Formats: sequence, structure tokens, C-alpha cells
Amino acid sequence: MAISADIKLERLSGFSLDVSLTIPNNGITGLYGPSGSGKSTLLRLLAGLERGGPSDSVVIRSDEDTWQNESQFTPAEQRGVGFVFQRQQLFPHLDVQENLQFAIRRQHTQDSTDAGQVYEWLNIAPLLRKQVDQLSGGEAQRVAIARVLLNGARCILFDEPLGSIDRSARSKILPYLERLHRNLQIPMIYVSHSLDEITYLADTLYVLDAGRVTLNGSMLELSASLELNAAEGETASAVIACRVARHDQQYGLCELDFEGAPVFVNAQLYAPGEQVRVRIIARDVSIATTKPASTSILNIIEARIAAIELDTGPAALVRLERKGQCFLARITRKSLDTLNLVIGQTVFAQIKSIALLTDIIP
Amino acid sequence: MAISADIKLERLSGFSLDVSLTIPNNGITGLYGPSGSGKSTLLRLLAGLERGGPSDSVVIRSDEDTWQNESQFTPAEQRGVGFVFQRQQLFPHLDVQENLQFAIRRQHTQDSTDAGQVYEWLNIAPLLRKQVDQLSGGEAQRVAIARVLLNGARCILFDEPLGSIDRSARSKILPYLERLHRNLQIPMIYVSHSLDEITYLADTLYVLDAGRVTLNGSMLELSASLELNAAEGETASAVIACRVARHDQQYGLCELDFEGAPVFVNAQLYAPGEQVRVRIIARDVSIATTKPASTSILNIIEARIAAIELDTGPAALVRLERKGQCFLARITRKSLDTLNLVIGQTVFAQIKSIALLTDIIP
Amino acid sequence: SDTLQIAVAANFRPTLLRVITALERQSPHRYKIIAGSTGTLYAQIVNGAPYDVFLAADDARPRLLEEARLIEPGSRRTYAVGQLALWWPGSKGALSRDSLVNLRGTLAIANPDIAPYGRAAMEVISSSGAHDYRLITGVNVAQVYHFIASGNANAGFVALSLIRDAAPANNTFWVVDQNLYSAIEQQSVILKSSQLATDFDRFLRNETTWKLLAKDGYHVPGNPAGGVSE
Amino acid sequence: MIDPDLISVGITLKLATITTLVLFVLATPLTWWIARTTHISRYLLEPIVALPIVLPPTVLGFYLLLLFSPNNEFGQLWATIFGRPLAFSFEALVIGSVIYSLPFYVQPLQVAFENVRQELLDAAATLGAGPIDRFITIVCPLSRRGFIVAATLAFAHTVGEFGIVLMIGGNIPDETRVLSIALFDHVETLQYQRAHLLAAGLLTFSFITLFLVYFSNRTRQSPPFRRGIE
Amino acid sequence: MIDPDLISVGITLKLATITTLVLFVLATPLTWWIARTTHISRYLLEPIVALPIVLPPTVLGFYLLLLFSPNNEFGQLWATIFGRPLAFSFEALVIGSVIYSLPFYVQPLQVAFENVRQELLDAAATLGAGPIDRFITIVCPLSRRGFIVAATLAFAHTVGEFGIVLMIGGNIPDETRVLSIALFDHVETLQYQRAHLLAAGLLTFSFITLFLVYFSNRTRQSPPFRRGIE
Ligand SMILES: Nc1ncnc2c1ncn2[C@@H]1O[C@H](COP(=O)(O)OP(=O)(O)OP(=O)(O)O)[C@@H](O)[C@H]1O
Ligand SMILES: Nc1ncnc2c1ncn2[C@@H]1O[C@H](COP(=O)(O)OP(=O)(O)OP(=O)(O)O)[C@@H](O)[C@H]1O
Ligand SMILES: [Mg+2]
Ligand SMILES: [Mg+2]
Repeated sequence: MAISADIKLERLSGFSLDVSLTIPNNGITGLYGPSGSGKSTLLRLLAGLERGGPSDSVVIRSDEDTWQNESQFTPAEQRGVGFVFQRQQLFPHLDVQENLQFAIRRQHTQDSTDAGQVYEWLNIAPLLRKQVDQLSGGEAQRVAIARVLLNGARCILFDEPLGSIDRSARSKILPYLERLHRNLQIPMIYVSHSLDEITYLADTLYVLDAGRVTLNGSMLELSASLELNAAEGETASAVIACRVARHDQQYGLCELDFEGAPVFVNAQLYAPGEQVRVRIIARDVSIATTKPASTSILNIIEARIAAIELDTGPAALVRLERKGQCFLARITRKSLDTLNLVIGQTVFAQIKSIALLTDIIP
Repeated sequence: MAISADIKLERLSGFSLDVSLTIPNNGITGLYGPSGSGKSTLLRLLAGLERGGPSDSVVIRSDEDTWQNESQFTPAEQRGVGFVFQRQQLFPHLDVQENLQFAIRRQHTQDSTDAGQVYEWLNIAPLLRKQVDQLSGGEAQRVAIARVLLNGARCILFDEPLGSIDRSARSKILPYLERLHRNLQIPMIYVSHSLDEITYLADTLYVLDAGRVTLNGSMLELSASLELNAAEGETASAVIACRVARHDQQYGLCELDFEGAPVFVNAQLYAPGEQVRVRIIARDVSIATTKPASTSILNIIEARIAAIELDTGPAALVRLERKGQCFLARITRKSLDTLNLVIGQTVFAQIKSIALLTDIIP
Repeated sequence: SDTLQIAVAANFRPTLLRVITALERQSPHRYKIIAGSTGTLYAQIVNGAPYDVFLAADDARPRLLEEARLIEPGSRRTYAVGQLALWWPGSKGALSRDSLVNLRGTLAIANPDIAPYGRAAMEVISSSGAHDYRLITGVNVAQVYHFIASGNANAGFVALSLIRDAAPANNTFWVVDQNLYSAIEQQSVILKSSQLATDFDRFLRNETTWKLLAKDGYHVPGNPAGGVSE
Repeated sequence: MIDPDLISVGITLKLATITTLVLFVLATPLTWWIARTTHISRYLLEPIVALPIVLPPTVLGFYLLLLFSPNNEFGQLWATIFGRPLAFSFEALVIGSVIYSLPFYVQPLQVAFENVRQELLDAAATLGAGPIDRFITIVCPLSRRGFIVAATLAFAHTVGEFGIVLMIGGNIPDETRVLSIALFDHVETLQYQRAHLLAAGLLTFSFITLFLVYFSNRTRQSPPFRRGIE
Repeated sequence: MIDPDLISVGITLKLATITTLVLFVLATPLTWWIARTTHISRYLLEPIVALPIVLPPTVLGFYLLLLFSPNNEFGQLWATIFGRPLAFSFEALVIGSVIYSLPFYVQPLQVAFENVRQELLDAAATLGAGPIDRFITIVCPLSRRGFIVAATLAFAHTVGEFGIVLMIGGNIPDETRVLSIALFDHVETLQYQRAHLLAAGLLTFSFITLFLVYFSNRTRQSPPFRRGIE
């Protein structure tokens, strides 16, 4: 189910939302933007929880149906859109199990997720008999996610689902969501403040600011864009596509082929020959002008400097290109000068292999 | 105001909390632990929002007073403890300004924070006239923090205050909190899922698991402990103390002296001669057996391998020591073998200076 | 005090108002009328109500008060004798006791346990041979009047005084023969003796009042000869 | 023979139960509509619902009597459809009680309904629950206290009410003679012993019932350690 | 001379206002206590509060009359302290109305109080607000709808009530003769025109008042675009 929306809405408080967007049939669409930029408002409109005032124009279509235009409005319960809310909304009169059952009884589609899987990934079992007001913040959030997943929606909207979930739980849930959307072939929208999470999950990205889309496109293309990453500082990163070359059983590593250069990552999930995407965080990349030796850094890739963007601070973002694919390096201006780096120059990018390990996008 | 607590509490649900802790007179105490480990429960007890059942034993003392023992109970409003709740609790019948005024009118102490500053750092001004239910998730959280800061508490408890706050706002608020506690000399407890935030802010650390303290001590000492960091994977890090050597105006860098070795960071906040702490993320550190040259990595420090902890996965955590101070390097087992690293060996740690930039603890 | 508080059974209030109007023409004093059901007024008097004179709708409650020594000794007197009337708006032809046999539908009376008119009506009905009716009761004759006037009840026994004003068409009501039921003696007592109370009590038994009573459908209380006492 | 007071008790319980059920069925959706709509007609309907209580019950009963009368179109229609007149029937009592107890049912429930958070309804909707589903599975359980209070007030009020019942019920033994009338009669006829007995029985029964209702529906008690402040 | 009905209106408004104020002052803390305590005495107190309504007003009035009577110790005590007997005074009416309207005040307010989230009180406490401060600045404003409903029901009910008032007040003109009794009297004495006029006036006035109260206290209306689902 693909969804397209064309929204012009003005709030009394002065905030206005003016966006056009298309959510592709499958794949995860990331929605990113600062606080108050209208992310939650947009999701509410898509879900049918708001309909806009008489002077607003809201047109939303799924590929089967028109959900909303001037004359028409499909109520939320008929859209089959799951919604994980930013402030989780469990039903206080039901315990955890009953909350989940509420969703199961009203499944939008049959070919649903495997409940056992959901329970396991979100570690729901120990919570089943608890009252909702006895859950800790993270526990409640996990239950809220489980409730939506068990509901068999035809499209799922996540509004900062992992805000209060700890790192180790998060690292279990994220890959699960990734796999889920692959298996179910349903569109998902994922709102987050963490570009990390979004880069990890999203195939398509929309960046919102003050109610306007300031950037959108495929994650792979955008990931190396200096424009998006300049503002990201420490978390600037890029995504590259690689082919799985072979597994190194002894060290638990996997050797990937990145346009002819070997790259090591720690996951062995994919069979040799498969295409995978790898995220490279810009600050993990350093540049050497001569090929380094006797270092613990395994990944040394020859690349060409495609662009350089100076920071206002002491940092610079360097865009490196290897046979059409780009990634970023964040280094100091001092190094830039010391090494005399210029556009067009061929250099050696050192990427700490460890840095790639959990960032593989399967 | 220092606080000490001795708590043995059992919930009907089976969860039990058994902790002894001392919150020093000033400085920030970090509280870290997985979801459901009892962090929020502990804060509620300290604030006087719960008092334990008849079979529980809860003793809480501030340095002036006994707040709670078998026979005594100081109600929350008399403890002067500020509380930023995990699920923010703004008063829905008041608008933003009135919520803040509620706190200002009931200030616990006079020598309070500068309201103008609070407004600026949390960007409150545009929200003042809004109704509470018209705030976005991040906006509401900022208001909740402001409300507590303006209340002039004698101790502040933060329960994951930055969960729904975006990165750029977060990078403004964190340093502000740091400065705040320095100026006010009041104790703060900071709960977070992000070891990042905690390492940044905390002077003392308590790690909670299933209601028990599994680790506690000064952040500086604990930071390089393999025990704490092994479980941290990608985010393992350590803190070292350095002296400010000089400023490099041209590149906006600051040269620090780390036990005789130069280290570059991008902040110029402190005058030469001052002591500062620097956080080094283990994954940013790579190891070379010969001194690397012609690389963008500015920081190359000679150090001795003090310990090696093998991961279950392909990674290894190496503890490096230089004149008594320790930091960590996270490398692959493959590199460990390739470079033939052994305990006692002297190596060159390469630390990307950029990686240190925002992590300086002023 | 120059105000007299008169507690009166609700059915007698309209007549009492006329009496007072006449009285006020020759007296400078004020008269406050407190109307209620006889039972209520009785309970109130027993519990200290500040009434000076009590005009009951029956003779039972005044007698009880006398026995409880709550009245001015010797002040209990019958001030009026109520007349029962059968009101049957839809009736055909002249009414009599025997026509009750033909009554189909709802017959309303005052509650015989509470109201003397109800008790009297009950006596008439049980001796009439009427059988095919549905008996409903109201707390007092005023309610019976509402039942009939609103068309919800087909017929009913009311106080003659009530339908005097309404003046229903001639053949639709019948003043029940007095020998068909035991007399409805309405008695008065003085609760708190004063000159004013005595004067009022006397006025209640003078010629002017009797005329008003007769006009409103009450028999004048009397000696066995039907004359006027005093 | 069964004590007539017991029969009255039976009728009263039946009346109060049916009234409460009718309110539950009819007034619950009305209340939900009032609580949630933003249409202005709400501000007209709200006062109208509350109006019955400002009229004294007897007066309200009087107007209902006029309404039920066969002289009136509504009364006529009823008689045509159901074959017998409405007034002085059990149905009439139910109608009167429903009207008079309406505000006591609607208003507390409305407070409860208005307190149900929209966010929970939003969540239920996205999970696929339609409006009726949401109402039954979310709104009603969350408003349980409101329902209890509403039903209790309506029920108890119907038990205690007597002005209307007296007017439109006609006090027919075995049919419309409810407990409150019996009790009133005992007081009026000075049968204080019986009145005391009946009142004491009524109060005891009500107390036990209410106690059981409230106690079994208490909000899940917070464990003692949550009782930090009040 | 002023129309006696107008005087009754004045007395009624005074009575209803004072009753509501007394309830506001005395019953509000009681309600808060009932709503928040976990002590079992709550489950005894809750039914007791609701008990007055199961008794017919006249009967309740009768028992109050017994209580207030100078024959009784409480009544005697009152008379000694205040120099005049309690029964048949305006104070007696207030006490009676307060008792009878208590459940209509307490119960809706209780629903509202129980809906105030503990988390908000926790937040207020850590900000330095003590129990009374919290009650006034958090609980009361959040329970505004509950207060309105409680006060409306209590006020309107006092306006309409008449059984108790009749019993313990005695229907004394200029003193305890309230509007509802006047209206009742008009109906009883078949002064239908005056009754209609008074009833229409009362209803109109009440409607306008209630409309204004509800309308001016409507919950801040959600802007139209929030109205996704009801
Ligand atoms: N009900 C409302 N009425 C009026 N304005 C609102 C309402 N809800 C939100 N707003 C405003 O609309 C803007 C967008 O809010 P929204 O919740 O969509 O932001 P967001 O992008 O989700 O932010 P966050 O990341 O903080 O959750 C904000 O300025 C907010 O104050
Ligand atoms: N009111 C309660 N009654 C019973 N059990 C509770 C209650 N509140 C919390 N718990 C349980 O106590 C444990 C600790 O909860 P707490 O909220 O302190 O965790 P936490 O460390 O703050 O977790 P999180 O990081 O998810 O917020 C959890 O297992 C939770 O389910
Ligand atoms: Mg949001
Ligand atoms: Mg918590």
C-alpha cells in the first residue's frame, strides 16, 4: 500500500504545515527534523486522527482508495494504519496482556506478524500480567510497540518509538523492525531525532523543518550529501552498497567487497554474493596520504577526494568517492592543511572496521 | 545538601530494590541501568513520592535532616527536591507561562537560577503563550525541565530528561546543565539510557541492575573499567584528566597535555594551565605498533597495554595505560593477532582528534 | 403578638381565605395561613410548630391533640361539616348511588386511610354495589379533582366545596346524601390561647362565616337539630 | 396474606430497576453525545436535561398528568397503541421516574465521559476500533465510577421519589403503590411504629446495597508504598 | 403589596444559594477525603452520604422534625444555644436541604476528584506545593466540571425540593414558604393559571441560568482540525 499526501494546514498557534509526500509501497520512510517541525502532526493527519480545518487542504490517497479530500474522509479505524505514539497510550483499564489482545482481536490483515517473535524481540513475556501503571518507562514503550505490531496494520507509523528504550533493547528491536518490514512488505514511516536510527532503517528520507520538507530522496543517495551531514556534526555518516565476499570464521568477521576494495564487518548474516548496505560514520574515517601499515585499522580504502566542506569550527567534512559511490570523512582543518589535501587527490581512507560492525544494514 | 539512602523495598509484582547510596554535596550522580532496573522507583523514593510498605525499610537522610525512617516521613514538598519526570507532567489547566509561574512562586531557595538564561538555553520564549496540549513532544519536555530549574530546588533529580529532545537542542541543554550544577553547587541525579550523556555529565556513577547496585564509584575511575565497558560494545569509553597546554587560534583547536603527550580538542573554553577531563570513546582508538605518519589523525599517544578483554564477538577491548591513567581501545581480534599485541607491550594509540571535540568535559 | 398563625387542612383553605378577608374588614390584625395535610400539620404541632389555631379536616387529630393536652382546654369544636360529591363528567342522565353500578373505568377517591373524604367515599362505594371499576386514590381531594379534571379518571368523589368554583354541568355531579356516609366533621382547636385566637374562633362561628361555608358547599356544624350552636 | 408493605417494596424495586435500565439504555448515548459534541445544540440540551429537577415533583407530576390525559394527543396515541390509558399505570410511573431522574443519571456520567482522554480513543481507532467499539471497550470501562454513581443516584432517587408517583400512579395497591407512598401513609395516619420499621428496613437495605456496590467497585487499591502523598 | 409568590421566589433563591454554599464549604473537603483515602471507613461513609435520597422527602422531613423538635435533646440544645427553636426556622430548611442535596453534590464531584491524576499531584508536590496548595491550585481547577455539575444539581434540587421543606419549615408565608410550596399550593388549590405562570417563569429562569453556566464553562473547544474522530 503506497500512500501519497498533499497537505496545507495552518494552526491557530501560527504553525503551518505544507508538505507533499509519497510513501512507497514498501520500505521504511524516515522522517527527521527538529522539535516542533511538524512530524507528529503529519503522522496524525496520515492516520486520520486529525482532519484539518475548513480552510486547510488535506488530500491523502492510498493506492486503493482516497482517504481524504475536500469531500471525503476515511476514519482512522478503516485505514488500517498502525501508530506507535510518541507518548505511549496504553489502555489503563486493561493489563498488558489485555492491551495486546485488544490489538489482536482487531487485526487489520490476517497475514500478520508472528506473535511469538514479537514477544521475544520486545521481551514482553515477563510483563504480560502487569498492570499498565506498574510498567517502567521503557517497558511501557515496548508494550506499545508490540501492540501495534500484533495489530497487523497495512502501514505503520512510528513516532519516536525508541525514545525511552535502553541501548541493549534498542539494538534488538531495530534489526527486528528492519526484518519485519522486509517480510511484510508494508510501508512504514519512522520518526526519530536520531539520524543514527533513521540511517539504519530508512530507505527514503524526508527532512522536515518548520512544517516544510527541506530535503528528500533515497537514503543511499542522501546519506553522503554534505548538505544533510554538515549540520550533523559528530553523527554525520554515509551509506554505501557492498557485496558479501567471504566469511572469516576464525575472527567472526565478514569480508565485503566495496568496489574492489575489501571491507571487514562483524556480521555473518548474509551469504556470499548478496548485496548489503553499510553505514560509515564520518568521524570514524581518517585520511592518510601514504598507505598506512602495522595498524589495528583493518579497512584501508583508496578513494578520491570529491568535495570538501569547511565547518565553522575546527572540523572539515571531506567527501570521498570510489567508483561512483561516496562516503564522508570528518577531520580537522589542521589535518587538512598539514596533509595538503585538495579536491581530486587520491588518498587512503582508514575506517576502523569495528566501527562498521553493528551498523550493517542487512 | 548531601543525601544518603538505604533502601530495601519489595513490590507485589516481584520486583525488589535493595540499594545504599550517597549523593555527594555537589556534582552530578549518574544513574544507569537497563529498563526496569528500578531507576525511577529509586528517584521517587528519594523525592518522597513513595514511602514503601510496612515491611520495607527505607531510610533517607539529607545532611540537615532525616527525611525518612521507620518513624518519620518528610513530605515531598518540604524536601526541596526538584524532579524532572520521565513522562513529563505539565499541568493541563495552565498554559506554559502559568506552569512556569507555578514553580517560580514556590521557589524552594532564593539564590536561584537566572530565569533569562533558562529561557534562552531551553528556547522557551516562543512557547510561553501555548496551551500545554498544543506542545510537541520535545517542546513539552523542554518546558518540564525549565519548570524544575526555575523552582530553585536544593537537589534535582532528572529521569531521562532528554529522551524526546532532538540532537541540536540536546547539545545546547547538556552543557547548560553541566554549568548549572557547577554554579549552584547542588547535587543532581541524572538517569539516562545513554552512557554518552552520563559520561558527559556525571562525576559519580551508579549502575543499577534488577534493583541492585552493580557498580559505583567516581566516573573518572570507572570510565576505563573493562567491566563496565565490555557490555557497552560500541559506546565503551573512558575519561582521562589533562592539563590545557595552549590554544591554536588558527585551527580553533586546543592542545592538551596528557601525561606529556599532546592531545588536540576543539574547545577553547579553558585557560592554559587548567585541568580538564576528556572522554575517549574506545572505538575511536586504533593501535599501531610503529609510529604512523602522513595521516589525518592528529593524536598519537604512546601507551602501554595494561589489559586485554576478548569479546564473545569479533571485537576485543584493550586497556591502555600512560603514567597511571587509563583509556580503552576497541579493535578486532583479527588485528590483535595480526599485530601480535600482548600485555606490557608499548604501542601507539591513534585517536582521531575530531572524536574528542564535543566530548570535552569542561 | 398581633399576628395569628392558622394551620388549616388544605381542602378548607380557599374557604378560610374568604373568611379571613371578611374578618380583616373588621380587625386590624394579620392572619397567616399555613395550609397542609392534616397529618403533616398534626406532626408539626406535636413537634412544636408555632401555630395558634388548627383547623383540621377531620375530628380524629384534634381529639388526639386534646388527649395530649396540647390545646386550650375545651377549644375543640366542629367548624364545618364536609359534603361529599360524586363527579362524573362523562355521565349520562341524573346521578345517584345506583348509577355507580354502571361505572366502567377509573374511579378516583382520596386515600381513605388519610383523608376523611376518602373514608366517606369508600362507605358510599361499598354500599353501592359498584363492581366494574378501577379504584385509584390521591392523597387528598384536590388530587382527585386533578385526576378527573385532566380526564385521566372517569369519575371520583370530591369535596363539594372543590367543584363549586369549577361549576361543572348540572348532570355531571351529584351531592351525595349525607345519610350514606358518616359525617365529615372538620374540627378546630386553639393551640395557643390569646385574645386574637379567641376572637378568630368566635368569628368562625358567626353568621357571616356560616354564609360563606354554605356557599362553598359545607354544612354548617350544628346541634342535633341542625341549628346553630352558641 | 402478604403484608401490603412488602408488595410495595416489590413494586418499588421493580420501578427503580426498570427506570435505571431505561436510563442506561437511552440516556447513556445521549450523555456521550453531550459530552463529546462541539455542536452548540449541546448547550441547549444540557440545561433541558437538568430542568426537571427545578420543578417540585408534584407539579411535574401534574403536568405529566395533563400530558398523559386522553384529552391530549399524546395520551390518545398511547391509548390507541397500547389499548389502555397511560395514566395510573406502571408504565406511567416509569416515564415519570425516568424524566425526573434523568439529570441525576446524565450529569455524573457526563463528568466521567469528559475525563476520558482523547489520546486513548485515538489509539483505539488506529488499532481498528470503530466508534461503537471504542465506546464499549474504552469509554465505558474507563467511566465505570461514573456509571456507578449515575445508576446509584437514579436508582436511589426513584426509590425515594414520591411526589410524581403519587400524581401519575394513583396509588393502586399491587400496581402503583410504591414504598415511598406506603411510608408516607404510615406517617400521615400516625402509624409511627410501622413507619419506623419500614424506614429502618429501607435504610438498612439501601446501606448494605450501596456498601456492596461501592466496595466491590472500589478502584484497584494502590499498594501501600505508593501512598506517598495523600 | 408585593406578590407573595415573589417573596417565595426570594426565599427559595436564598435557601438554594445558602445550601449550595454550605455544601461547597463542608462537603468539598469531605468529598476529597472520600475520593482519595484508602481507609475502609470510606466504604461506610460513601453509602451514608447517599442514604438521604432513598427516603421520601416528606418522611425524611418527618424524621428531621423529630430531631429538631424541642421534645428532643438536639432540638433543646439548639434552642438553648441560639435562643430560638430550630424547627420551622430558615436554619432548619438549610439543614434539611443540605442533608437531602448532599449526595447530589458529593457524588459528581467525587467522580471528578478521582479523575485527577496522581502524577500531577506528585509534580506539584516536588515543586513545593503542600496538600492544601495542591488541592486549591491543581485539584479544584481540574475538577471544574465536577464542581459545576455538583453545584447545579444541589441548587436546582433545592429549588425543586418541597417535601422536606414543607415538613420542617411549615409553609409559613414570608418565612419558610418557598417557591416549590407556592407552586404546589397553586396546583392544590386549583389556581391553574397562577401555577402555569409560576412554572413557566421558573423553567425559563432556570433554563437561562443553566445555559449561561454551562456555556460559559464549556471546556476549551478544540480547534476544528483536531476533531478527527469524535
Ligand atoms: N493541538 C495543537 N494545537 C496547536 N498547535 C499545536 C498542536 N499540536 C502541536 N502544535 C504545534 O505544532 C507544531 C508542530 O508540532 P508537532 O507535534 O507536529 O512537532 P514534532 O515535529 O512532532 O516535534 P517533536 O519532535 O518535539 O515531537 C509545534 O510548534 C506545536 O507547538
Ligand atoms: N507501581 C508499581 N507497582 C508495581 N511494580 C512497579 C510499579 N512501578 C514500577 N514497577 C516495576 O518495578 C520495576 C522498576 O521500575 P522502574 O520504573 O523503577 O524502572 P526504570 O529503571 O525506571 O526503567 P525505565 O528505564 O524503563 O524507565 C519494573 O519491573 C516495573 O515493572
Ligand atoms: Mg512529535
Ligand atoms: Mg524509569
